[in-house]
Amino acid sequence: MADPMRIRAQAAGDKTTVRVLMSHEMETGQRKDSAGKTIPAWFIREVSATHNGKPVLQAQWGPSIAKNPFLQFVVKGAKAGDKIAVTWIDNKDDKRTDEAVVS
Amino acid sequence: MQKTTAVGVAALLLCGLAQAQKSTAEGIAEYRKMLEDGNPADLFEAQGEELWKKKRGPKNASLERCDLGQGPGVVKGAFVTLPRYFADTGKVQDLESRLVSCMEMLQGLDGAEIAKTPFGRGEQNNITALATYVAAASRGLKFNLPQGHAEERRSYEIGKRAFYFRGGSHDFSCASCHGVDGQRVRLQDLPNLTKNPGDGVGFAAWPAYRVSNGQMWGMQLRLNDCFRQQRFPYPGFGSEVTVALATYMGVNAKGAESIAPSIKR
Amino acid sequence: MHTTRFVFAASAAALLLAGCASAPTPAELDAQARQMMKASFRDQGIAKTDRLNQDLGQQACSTDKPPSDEVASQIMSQALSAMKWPTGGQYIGDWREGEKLAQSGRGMTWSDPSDAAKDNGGNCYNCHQIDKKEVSYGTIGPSLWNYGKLRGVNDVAAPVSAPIVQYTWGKLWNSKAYAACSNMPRFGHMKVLDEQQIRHLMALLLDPKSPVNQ
Amino acid sequence: MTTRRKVLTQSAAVAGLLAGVGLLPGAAQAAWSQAAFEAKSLQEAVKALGGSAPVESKDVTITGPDIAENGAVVPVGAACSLPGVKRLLLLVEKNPNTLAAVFDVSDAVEANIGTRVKMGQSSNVFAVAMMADGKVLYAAKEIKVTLGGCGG
Repeated sequence: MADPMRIRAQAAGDKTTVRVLMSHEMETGQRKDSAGKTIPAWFIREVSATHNGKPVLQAQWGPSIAKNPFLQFVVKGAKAGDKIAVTWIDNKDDKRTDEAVVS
Repeated sequence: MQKTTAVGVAALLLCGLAQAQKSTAEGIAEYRKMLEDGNPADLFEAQGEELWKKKRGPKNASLERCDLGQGPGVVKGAFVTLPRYFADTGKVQDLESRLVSCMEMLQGLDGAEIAKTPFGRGEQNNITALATYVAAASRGLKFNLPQGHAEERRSYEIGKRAFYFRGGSHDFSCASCHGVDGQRVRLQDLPNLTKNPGDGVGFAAWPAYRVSNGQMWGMQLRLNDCFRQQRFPYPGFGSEVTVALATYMGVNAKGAESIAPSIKR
Repeated sequence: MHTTRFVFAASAAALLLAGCASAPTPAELDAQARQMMKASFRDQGIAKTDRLNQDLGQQACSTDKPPSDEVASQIMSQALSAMKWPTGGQYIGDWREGEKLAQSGRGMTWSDPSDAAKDNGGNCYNCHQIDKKEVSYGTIGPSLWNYGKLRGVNDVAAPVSAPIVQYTWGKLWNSKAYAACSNMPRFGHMKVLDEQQIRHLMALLLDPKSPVNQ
Repeated sequence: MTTRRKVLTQSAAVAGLLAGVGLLPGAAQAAWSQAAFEAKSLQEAVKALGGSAPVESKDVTITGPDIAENGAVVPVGAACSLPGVKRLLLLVEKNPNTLAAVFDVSDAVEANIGTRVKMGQSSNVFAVAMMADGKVLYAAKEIKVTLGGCGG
């Protein structure tokens, strides 16, 4: 089971900046191990975010997003106490959803 | 006469270089600044906190009674006073070797087995996460290692000797790179570890998330990889040389503010 | 446990030696530190514990103070007499190969596959500026930009160039011939690089066609 | 005691259920655009995503350092000051596959996204905005990747 994300959502005025750290290898499929065998690709392909359950952002990623990915975006109209949820799905169909409360 | 000309040319060259160098240094500083917000070390800190509170091992106990030198269960402030002498083990211990002792004493886990485990595997991953959690609880505090016990003073003295010990195919010691101010390897600044190198520098910056390989490194792995690049043989996990070096650097860093866990190249 | 016992034995010995004083003497600490170095390391890959057996220079340069003048000159003269000058008087190789070696920081660690010179780099940019085009260089050693040009080398084969050519070879082969506690590795003497590789580095520094001398 | 992870685990399980019955917005949408992620250039990638030929524009910004100490993690951002942005893309010209990420921006978020990419070598990095009116705008920035550390 994948490790939890760290989500920080901070409101300033009518905008909320969301910063997400995800725990993931983001293996490109182009590297070789010490025995010369190709390490299979393993990376987050889809990311989505909701604000109080309403979808606000949808992303597709390739393997060139850095290991333990970081994502920052700004939600309009979110206020303290609102809920921001983020979901990722990788190419092995492993998935993870975490939620943070806007502060 | 000829000498003067050569110096003149050198001075001219240096001016040009200083300019080029400044922009590279500025670029790197900008890069590092951009990475500060959103340090993946946070992920390991969260894992460590959970491990600290989780009942594990043959004794099905958490580490919440672990004494890191500030009394059982006290995490805040412990990091900036380690390594120190512990009466229950009769040894000076650094954070990571102390965590192993707690896992042995409280949880009944096999410390020798953990010490033998390669970095990045099994319980070693847990030690790194725990060390990240413990370090984070002292963020912003100043280093102040105790030197009251004879063993603590002895650890400092033999640590200093290890720091200057030259050997291997390249004649390197720790001091080859970390003995004076203001030098770098490639573009990396090398802190002078024979004194307090400043807030959040050197000993006050590890555990750190390594950008280059996406790994979280504690001081044990930091020292291990220093010895690798020194072309030395392999230092045992928690071996006396690693603890003594940590004592030497930690005492020297007195007054430096801890920023651990940090993010590094 | 082994270490605990050792600590106990050491402090007991200290007690015996110093009568009733509690603090060990500097000489005792030296001995304890040596014992610690022995006990703390193990073989891994090509990096064996015999790398901790210090020769005269390594031992004498292992404190925060320089060795006595006498010891320093002994180290330098030993290094000079063990110097191996290039076979057939051939000092200069290909600067392009030299640049590759200068860039490579590989070799002799426990994660390297072998300790053969062919698997090793020179680590030069780690400590020196060399070709100005490489912005990522270290500052532990002096800048080597225009190394040959600044020293007036227009023709490496000319007799007038001989002293600087020989000095540079000597510095690369065994730096301790000129400075007892130099931070620079003894590339030839310690078999980190072979003769041909050192010729390439010589070319990088001295060949008037090398980018270093433009 | 309920740890944070337990809560998170439960929410993940709930999300899994929701996704299973097609109730989770987003998760079941838009399949991954394989052709775009296999593209070798900016033009190819945009084309694979159904966009017109990209035009350089001052209204698009690409943020990032001039020089990256390590190519494994390079912070980059894409933003567009014009209204009507549907998609933001981030691309690294000299990576084996150029496209790094596609963000579908709704009206509820700003057209301003930051993430971190891997770069195999010094390269141009592109931010692309695909607009509601079919225009495709982009900005480019060169990021130098240095070799660091002892290299051993």
